[in-house]
Amino acid sequence: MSKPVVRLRGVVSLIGRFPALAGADFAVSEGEVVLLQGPNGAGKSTLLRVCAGLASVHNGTGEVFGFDLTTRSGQREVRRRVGLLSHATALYDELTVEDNVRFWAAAANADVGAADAAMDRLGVGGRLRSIRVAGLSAGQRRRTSLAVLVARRPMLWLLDEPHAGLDAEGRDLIDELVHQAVGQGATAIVASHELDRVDSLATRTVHVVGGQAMEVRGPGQAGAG
Amino acid sequence: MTTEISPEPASKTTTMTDAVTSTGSKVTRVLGALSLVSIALLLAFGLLVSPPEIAQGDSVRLFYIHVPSAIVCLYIAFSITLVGSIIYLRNQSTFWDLMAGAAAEVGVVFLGFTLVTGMLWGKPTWGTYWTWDPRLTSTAVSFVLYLGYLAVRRLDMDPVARSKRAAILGIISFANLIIIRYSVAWWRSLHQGQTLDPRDTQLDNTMLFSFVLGVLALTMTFAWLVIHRFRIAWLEHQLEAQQLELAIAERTSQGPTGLAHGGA
Amino acid sequence: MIEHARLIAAKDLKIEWSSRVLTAQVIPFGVLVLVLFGFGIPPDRRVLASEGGASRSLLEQASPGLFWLAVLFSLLLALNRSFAVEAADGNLDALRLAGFDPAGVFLGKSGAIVCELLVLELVVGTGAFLLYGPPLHDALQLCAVVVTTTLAMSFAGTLYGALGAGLRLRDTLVPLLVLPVLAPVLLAATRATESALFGPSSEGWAWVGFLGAFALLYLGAGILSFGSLLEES
Amino acid sequence: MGWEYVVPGYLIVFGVLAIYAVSLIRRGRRLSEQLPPEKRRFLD
Repeated sequence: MSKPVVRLRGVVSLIGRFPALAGADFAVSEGEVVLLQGPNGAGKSTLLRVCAGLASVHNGTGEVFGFDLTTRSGQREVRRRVGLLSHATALYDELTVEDNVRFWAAAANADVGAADAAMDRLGVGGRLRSIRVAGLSAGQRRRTSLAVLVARRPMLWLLDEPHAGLDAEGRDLIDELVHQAVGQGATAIVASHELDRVDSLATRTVHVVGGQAMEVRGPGQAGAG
Repeated sequence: MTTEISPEPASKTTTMTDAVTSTGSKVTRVLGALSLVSIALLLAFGLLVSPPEIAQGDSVRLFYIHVPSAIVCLYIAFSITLVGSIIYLRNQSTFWDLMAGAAAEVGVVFLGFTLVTGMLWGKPTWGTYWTWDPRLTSTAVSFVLYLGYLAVRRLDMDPVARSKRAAILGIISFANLIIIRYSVAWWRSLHQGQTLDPRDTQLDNTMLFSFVLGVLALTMTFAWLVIHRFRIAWLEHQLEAQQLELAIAERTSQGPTGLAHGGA
Repeated sequence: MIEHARLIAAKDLKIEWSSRVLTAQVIPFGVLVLVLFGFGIPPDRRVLASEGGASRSLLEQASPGLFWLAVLFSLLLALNRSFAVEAADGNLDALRLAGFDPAGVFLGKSGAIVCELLVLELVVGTGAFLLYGPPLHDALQLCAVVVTTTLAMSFAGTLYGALGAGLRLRDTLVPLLVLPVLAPVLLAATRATESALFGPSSEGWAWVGFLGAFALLYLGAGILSFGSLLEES
Repeated sequence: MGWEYVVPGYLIVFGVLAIYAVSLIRRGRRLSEQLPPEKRRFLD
């Protein structure tokens, strides 16, 4: 019933000469919401970047949606299908919220309507639309960045500490968005320290420690399925 | 790059086995000896045996190193860099990546020789160290061009991405080399004739012999230098790979223990 | 590819338009360089023009080269700016994730640089005419020189700018790489402009051809190599 | 005529060559001491 989305086997990935991932085994099936947990520097962000086709696989094998992560063409295919919310918001300071969202949406072949709807959904429509990103608060930047993600309608959501810097309302909104996306057939991997929030959302928890991923079967959480 | 490693595991093995600890080998020792002999001969013939030229006097002796070093860097060194870069882009061969870099570095040294001896020759011949002679001018620009290539090779970034960027640069730099020489020559030919063309020099047999000797000596020296430079790069590469393996092992060992703490 | 190029170029120009770096900083810089050349080269010194025995001021004689030098220095600023925008805040990653065609990114970024340079050349060129006062022998040829040189500089500049993209040393590395490469372009543009200003035109067209060939070469090189340059960090 | 340019030219070229060669040899020695012998394959 559940198709594999991510399959990593013994993946080593480097940041410069540091093995941020040192032999990670990790698998995610369609429709799952996987919570990544672990101390700082454990390799959560790199794991997400590998799944996004951004960080290169130095050793081991990896597939996302059946595309080989060890080849450049495979990485390119993967990149098109995922949405990554990282610590950086990836917005052009000089452009307005509207310009930013429309630019990134157009790049992903999403139409203008989707961009506008996403901005409204994230609460950066209306008055904020025509404000330059440089003039936004950190929370508003994050919402704009999320609007880009929503507008792109990725099949795999990769969220790195999505709740950081958001107010309660924003956090609820994220949970709602992930829920909705998964309901429509997407898959999500969320790295977070805020267990209480994600626990309700996640179908499974994976510990990332020392550049490796370890399955954890928490209470009330069945495995993949 | 190489100084910060801990030498424990490696130095143990070297003290136990009595292996040679140098980048030399039979081939390079023979090559080195031949280079030294030919350099000695070049010094003897170039400076003592061969006569001064009629028009240029003794400054013709600079030619015996000026022209050969130009030949070595422009025709041999940067061609190796070009070929190495192409092969690397095709099949990610570490050998050719490092070879391209080694040849470029030694090539830049020889390009510097070309520049210096050219200027020293220009002073007595043209009355000035620098003239806008097409060869001299384009050599100076090419010198900076390949300094840029070497700068990219030294960048502190992901090694694979760096090698790729360097390879692309190695290819377009060669194209640039040709463009620069061609355009500068065209520019000069349109504007003013050269006062004294190096090619017009009258060479007798001893002078010709000295010149051939120069080509031989510098080519062999170049080969010796490139082989050693390549081996250093190869060792550095091996050392990095070894450090990386250590780092991965160390990181892996953190895994289960870390989990035991975190999961408890 | 063309659609992606259009998107990127429009985005870059919009950023320039809203930040006004080009109009408020780069163009004034170019004009300032022109003025400073006047300090370095005595404006009253006169030289004999080659034919007819009429004399020109040294600045007038040198104006083509000085103009293109000013443009070249301004190009470095524009390039730096163009890639600084992408380096900020994870945008390079976002560009990779967006699924852009690398050739499209190259065309878009260099296209934006072409537009910026043309605006800059219009202002700085007018300044050069006013400050140095050269004659104009062949306006059509001058246009051809400006267009081909702008293309050559932008394509080569964008390629080398991407080579430095995402690196801490970008500020110093890119000029070191770009300047020797553009030395022939500067040479050709200066000669061609000389014949467009002072005549005769015949020699200038040959240099225009050279500039066009250079631009084409770098257009091809950029399209082919941008994938490797941009997609790996 | 010209000796005052020839001699510095030869000195510079062969001096730099000697320094460069010696520095390469020393770098090679230092590096190879840090590696086990089986890793010192030179592909020649």
